[in-house]
Amino acid sequence: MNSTHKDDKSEGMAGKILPAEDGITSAIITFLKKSLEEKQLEAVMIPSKIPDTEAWTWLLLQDESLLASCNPLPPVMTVQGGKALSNVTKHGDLHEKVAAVMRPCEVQAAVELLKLKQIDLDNIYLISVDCPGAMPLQDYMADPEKTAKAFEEAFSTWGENESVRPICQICHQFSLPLPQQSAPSDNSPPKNEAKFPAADLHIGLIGGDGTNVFLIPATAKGQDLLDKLDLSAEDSMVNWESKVEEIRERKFNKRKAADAEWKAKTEGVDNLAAVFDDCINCHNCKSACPVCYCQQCYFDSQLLQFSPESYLGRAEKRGSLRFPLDTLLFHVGRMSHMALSCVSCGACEDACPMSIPVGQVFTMMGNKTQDYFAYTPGLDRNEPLPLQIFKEDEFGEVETPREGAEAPAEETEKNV
Amino acid sequence: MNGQIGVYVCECGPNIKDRIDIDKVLEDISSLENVKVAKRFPLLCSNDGKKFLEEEIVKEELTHLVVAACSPREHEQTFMTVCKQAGLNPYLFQLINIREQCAWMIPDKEQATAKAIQYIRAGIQRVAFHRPLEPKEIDSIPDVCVIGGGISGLETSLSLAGKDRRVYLVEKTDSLGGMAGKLSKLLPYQGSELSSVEAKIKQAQDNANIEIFTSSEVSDVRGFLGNFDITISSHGESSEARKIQAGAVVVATGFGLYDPGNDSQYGLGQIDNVITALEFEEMLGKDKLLLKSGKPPKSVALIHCIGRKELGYCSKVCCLYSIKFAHRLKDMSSDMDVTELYMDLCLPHKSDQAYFDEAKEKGIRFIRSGEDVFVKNKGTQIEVEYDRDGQKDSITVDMVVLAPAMVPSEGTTSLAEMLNIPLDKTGFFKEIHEILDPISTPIEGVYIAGCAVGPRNIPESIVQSQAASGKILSSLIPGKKIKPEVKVSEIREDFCTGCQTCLSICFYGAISYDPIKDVSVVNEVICRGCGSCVGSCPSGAIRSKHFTYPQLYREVLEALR
Amino acid sequence: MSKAVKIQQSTEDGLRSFFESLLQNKTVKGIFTLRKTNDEGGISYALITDVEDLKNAVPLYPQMPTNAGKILSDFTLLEPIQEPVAAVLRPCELRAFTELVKRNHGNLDNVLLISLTCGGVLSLKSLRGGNGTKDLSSYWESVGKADLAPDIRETCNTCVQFIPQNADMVIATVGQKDMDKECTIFATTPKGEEYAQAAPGSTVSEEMENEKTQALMDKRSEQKATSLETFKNNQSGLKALIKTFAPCLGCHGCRQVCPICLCHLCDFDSKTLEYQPVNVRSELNQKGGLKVPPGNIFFHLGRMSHMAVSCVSCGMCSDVCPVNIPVATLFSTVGDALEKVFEYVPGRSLDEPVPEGTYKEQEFVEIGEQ
Amino acid sequence: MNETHTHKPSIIGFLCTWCSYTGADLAGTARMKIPAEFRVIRVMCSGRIDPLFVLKAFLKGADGVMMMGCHPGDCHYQKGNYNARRRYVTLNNILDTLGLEKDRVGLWWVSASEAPRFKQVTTDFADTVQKLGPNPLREEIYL
Repeated sequence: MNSTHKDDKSEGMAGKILPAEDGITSAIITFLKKSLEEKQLEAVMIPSKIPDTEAWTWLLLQDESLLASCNPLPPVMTVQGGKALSNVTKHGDLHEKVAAVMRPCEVQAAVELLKLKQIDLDNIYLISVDCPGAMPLQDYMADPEKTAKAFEEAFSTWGENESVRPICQICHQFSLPLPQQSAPSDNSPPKNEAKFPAADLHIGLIGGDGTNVFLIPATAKGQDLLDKLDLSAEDSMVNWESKVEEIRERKFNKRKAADAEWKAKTEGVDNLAAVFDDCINCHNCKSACPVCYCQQCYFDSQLLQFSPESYLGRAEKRGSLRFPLDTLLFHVGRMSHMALSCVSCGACEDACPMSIPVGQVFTMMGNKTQDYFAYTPGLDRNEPLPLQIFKEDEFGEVETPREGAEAPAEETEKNV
Repeated sequence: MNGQIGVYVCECGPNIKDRIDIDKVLEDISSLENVKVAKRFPLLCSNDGKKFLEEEIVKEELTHLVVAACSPREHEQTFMTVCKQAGLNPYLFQLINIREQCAWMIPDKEQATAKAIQYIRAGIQRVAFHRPLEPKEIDSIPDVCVIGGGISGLETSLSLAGKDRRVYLVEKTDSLGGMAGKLSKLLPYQGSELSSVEAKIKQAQDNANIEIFTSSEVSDVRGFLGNFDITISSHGESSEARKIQAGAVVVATGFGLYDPGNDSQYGLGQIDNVITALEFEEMLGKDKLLLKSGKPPKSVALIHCIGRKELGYCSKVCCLYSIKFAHRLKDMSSDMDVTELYMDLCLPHKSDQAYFDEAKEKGIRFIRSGEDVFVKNKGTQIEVEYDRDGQKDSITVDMVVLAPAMVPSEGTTSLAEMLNIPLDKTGFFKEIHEILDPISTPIEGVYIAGCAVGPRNIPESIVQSQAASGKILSSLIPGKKIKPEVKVSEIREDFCTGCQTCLSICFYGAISYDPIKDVSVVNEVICRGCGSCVGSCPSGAIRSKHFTYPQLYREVLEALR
Repeated sequence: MSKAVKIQQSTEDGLRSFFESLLQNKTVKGIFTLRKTNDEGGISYALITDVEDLKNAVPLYPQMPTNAGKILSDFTLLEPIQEPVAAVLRPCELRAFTELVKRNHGNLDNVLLISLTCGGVLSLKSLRGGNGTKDLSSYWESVGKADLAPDIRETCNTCVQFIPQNADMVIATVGQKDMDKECTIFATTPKGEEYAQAAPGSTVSEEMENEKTQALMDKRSEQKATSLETFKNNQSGLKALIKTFAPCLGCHGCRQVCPICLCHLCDFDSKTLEYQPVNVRSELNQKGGLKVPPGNIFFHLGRMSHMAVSCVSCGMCSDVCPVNIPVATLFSTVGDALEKVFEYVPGRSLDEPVPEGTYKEQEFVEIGEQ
Repeated sequence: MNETHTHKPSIIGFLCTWCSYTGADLAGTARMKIPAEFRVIRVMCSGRIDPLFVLKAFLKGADGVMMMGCHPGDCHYQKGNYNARRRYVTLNNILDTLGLEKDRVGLWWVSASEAPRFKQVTTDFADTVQKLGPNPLREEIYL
């Protein structure tokens, strides 16, 4: 798939500025509308509110009039955008130029899925938007109006306020995802060099004071789209850039702190078990996770069935045996399957009926393993997965990162 | 899918040409994805047409073939054969019915054309999802198990054994011959039938190809055409069950007799000298026709149609044998007073009428009675009350002989369940078609013959037995393999949860449960491909070949375009 | 009148000592019941084999973390239990287990089925995140008075099948005002009576279904009628359906926890039903727009067509839904309709064949002939 | 963009090949006029008609869906149509309970010789569908 794209490092940070008198949303919508009208795009995938409800969903649309109910940044993340896009393209190209307007973590997920052959981006224009975070889904379900209001303030703080999801509060990839050449073990935030950036086009809002929207092309595709639409002349993105880096630094440190905190909280089997104590095995986290793409999850398969006698045996060892069985095994096992590709989107936490901080724990684990491989999921399309043998994991053997490390190391050589 | 589909529209003389704008059709579909070529031809089912298609398939290197012509019921086979000859798997072909259900249904040419286009588009979409299917071949056992040692069973066994087939003949009672064996003479036919029934028994016993099991019953049947596993258990406590294998089963379990004792109106068992036809036969056999008093009767009444009203069918044979009785009585003593009371006379065979006229000449009285006949004590004699054209009337006689109707023989129901074949309203075995296929059952390899199917006389039973033998001889040829249905169901083990709903759905018992794998398994030889199981599977684990979800779903999509 | 044992302890302690004697006399190998997982009110089912561990058993805790029928089915899926095990299930869980056994997904051998007259349970969400320590006295008070317990789940509020069928033993809770002093366990089968002898109490004979349970029955029926009314008014038509399922994430958690959904690979998660690009395009062209992921309503209606006829109205689906869709209300209402049509009550008896696996030639004869 | 204006009614008929499909053929042979919007999908037995097909067709916007099979007792596969009947009843009750225009889905027995009946039921159903108007699901985006 990548072959269709030329390797094109974008020159510095140039882009175009859209005036946004009527607010950033309408500015973005107008931009998309224009692209549709001028046939530069044939369809757009973007969040939309379902009429007569407070519910948000993804809408793939050709009919511009449908854009009226759309908003690139709804207060909540319902289905993870990467997952949604994969759902309609995994069996092949749509043969239509489709723009997918998503939050950065959703774009990252899409790129991870591309590496896992679960999505077809040939005719897709990935457009990321500066993300103020998202509100906890449960809060929104409980009181949409109040939560939507609270979401407004996130635009001033860019996710540094308390009301957005904890995982968003510590997200340093709230803007165009940047690659990390070296593992960010120190406290310096990553620099901006993507061999092949995740998004084709990024929509910057930060530093625009709500009156300006930055359109930043990241690939030839994105550049091409901008060129074809006659917009303002090249503009400097410096306001955006500086502000982003400033926030990124703060949030990056927050994240380090949070990770350390969670590491402490989950040290040792007992502590980890305690975190998942309320788990009822609904596997909603797995279903909501964009990078858990397996048709049949190993942990839902019949492979873990044993005879009553063996259960009784296990019970007698400890005095009692908890049911459903293996909840912890499920979480740890799932971790080992996808932690390297975890994009810290928090979809799992939103979907958990028992409000287990599953997202925060997973993102902590994710970071650890990702740092270990100096890998950032979904950032550079050409950066191969550290565990190219990922898929074999379906058949059960849960590897510790070390064992896995060597094997893929060579493989990655081949693929680069 | 990047296949090369060839689409060919048949003009079918004027039938399609005049009612559908074929050029428009071709124009529309030739642009479609995967369509290599789209052409028209005057008459594809003609020899030229077939030759043309065959050449096209080869020339165009087609991977799939779509023919738009008449109903699949007409020419699906024809074109599948063409595919075979052209080296294309015949299941990579789809016949679109644009004649019966398009050209002939829609007078408006434009509408008809639009619909034809839609059908053909659907066919193209569908065929792209077709998978090549290969017919299976399985060995068959030519041996046959015949259930019932009556005249039908004997005849079947003999005609099969005559062709060197091994026959297992299972008889419930301790002797062969059945009802026919109990009869004394079968006038008007010449010669003592007794001897010839005995002759058949003897032939059977002497025939090395026939293994006879008397006082035995079939206790279990499993399997399918060509491969039945059958258990025969004997009544004798000593001997244990015997397991045999056979390629076909013939049910010739004969009939039982309606019990007139049911209705007090006939006085059977209550009034002396009221007897059934069978008891009468035995007396004749022993040449001891006497009343309880020990004296021979001077007057006898023969009452037909006992149970016809209750059962709702005519037993066909009673009239003739009652007339036979009358003849015999007259022959014994010419001054014997003989009366026949009947509702309707049933005399279907060429020699019957003469036999009846002869009886009348001998002075035998025939009275057409109403449905209700009452037999009453009258001193030492018996009074038979009946109504005649609405008038009550009666006669007084020494002896009354009742001709009871034929009923299904005992154990018919359980045997039907064992063989999984249906019974009809009368309780006899049900033919696939009473007129056109009178000896076949829904289960391939299981045939029914003789009175097991309903009242028959001996010649009819013989004919049926020979017919059944013929069917078997032509379908089960030693060394020749059987080709079972190809479009059967298959189960995807990874989807199956072993809930066994499909087992209860499958009428043919083609699905079994594998406790080791905890999945259901289709026996593709028994499966007839109806697909009922597919709709019953919540896991979507069952796929019915050539009618899979994607294939049918393509059609739905196109239909809604 | 049926036999019952009365233990002069609070119902919960009474049960514990009953279980204790069962374990000590080795009459059962283990007790399957609710158990505390921590001191913050975490609850899960557990198979308890050690008398010591019984102190953590909370058989009556008004919460349903999983449908126990589903768990017992997993427990006995591969082969029957060899040595006796006692299992405490709520009536709907028992019905679920019965349905599963009928589908070859579980085995009753050597299971002592203990159920209870059920006052309903509180929603998982109300107890999650360690709120589980909340004070339950008001709940037990109203159960004792055979009242509708406060903030129990909607499904329980409208449940009229709270008196268990085909259990061996039944723990009396509904209308038992003295639960803090005494524990009443009915023995409803010979098997139950046999085991009851192990209970440290006196045998009496009482009506399991009494004016108290009837009182609750009436209140519940009323609730059910009202909710059906509301349903009729609000849940009719396409728009309403879309509205109801609008927030659906497609996580299929409802299916995952549904005891009747026994498929390990669901048809609706399989490749078979996934959208091919051609479908996406055709719908896009046809409608101008398309919800992504598509097929949401199809999933719910399809699942309904598969299992609603066996829905035991346990409410797990609603409970687990992260966006609070009243899934259970829809499914059990449809279930009730089908119940009438097929005269089939899910989980009522092992002898009734599952409707989708059978038919009667003389039913619905008018259909198809019009 | 939407095809509302060009909307032609569409009726999908799932026909068992032995009775109903043959009956339909016969209707054609007899040159009976059958509603043009009627589209046949041939299956081996009415028992093969998976409720999901009907549901899918319905949700895809078919204005009407007809299930057709042999009369009870005449099923080529003995009992398939009894299963079909139960499945239809289930689906029908689901649609009914949720108020989803159940009249758009129906089941009819049509034997191989009943061409007139085939014409009758298809024509009648076409009228019913006409009265019901276009299936709103055809235009519905948020399914």
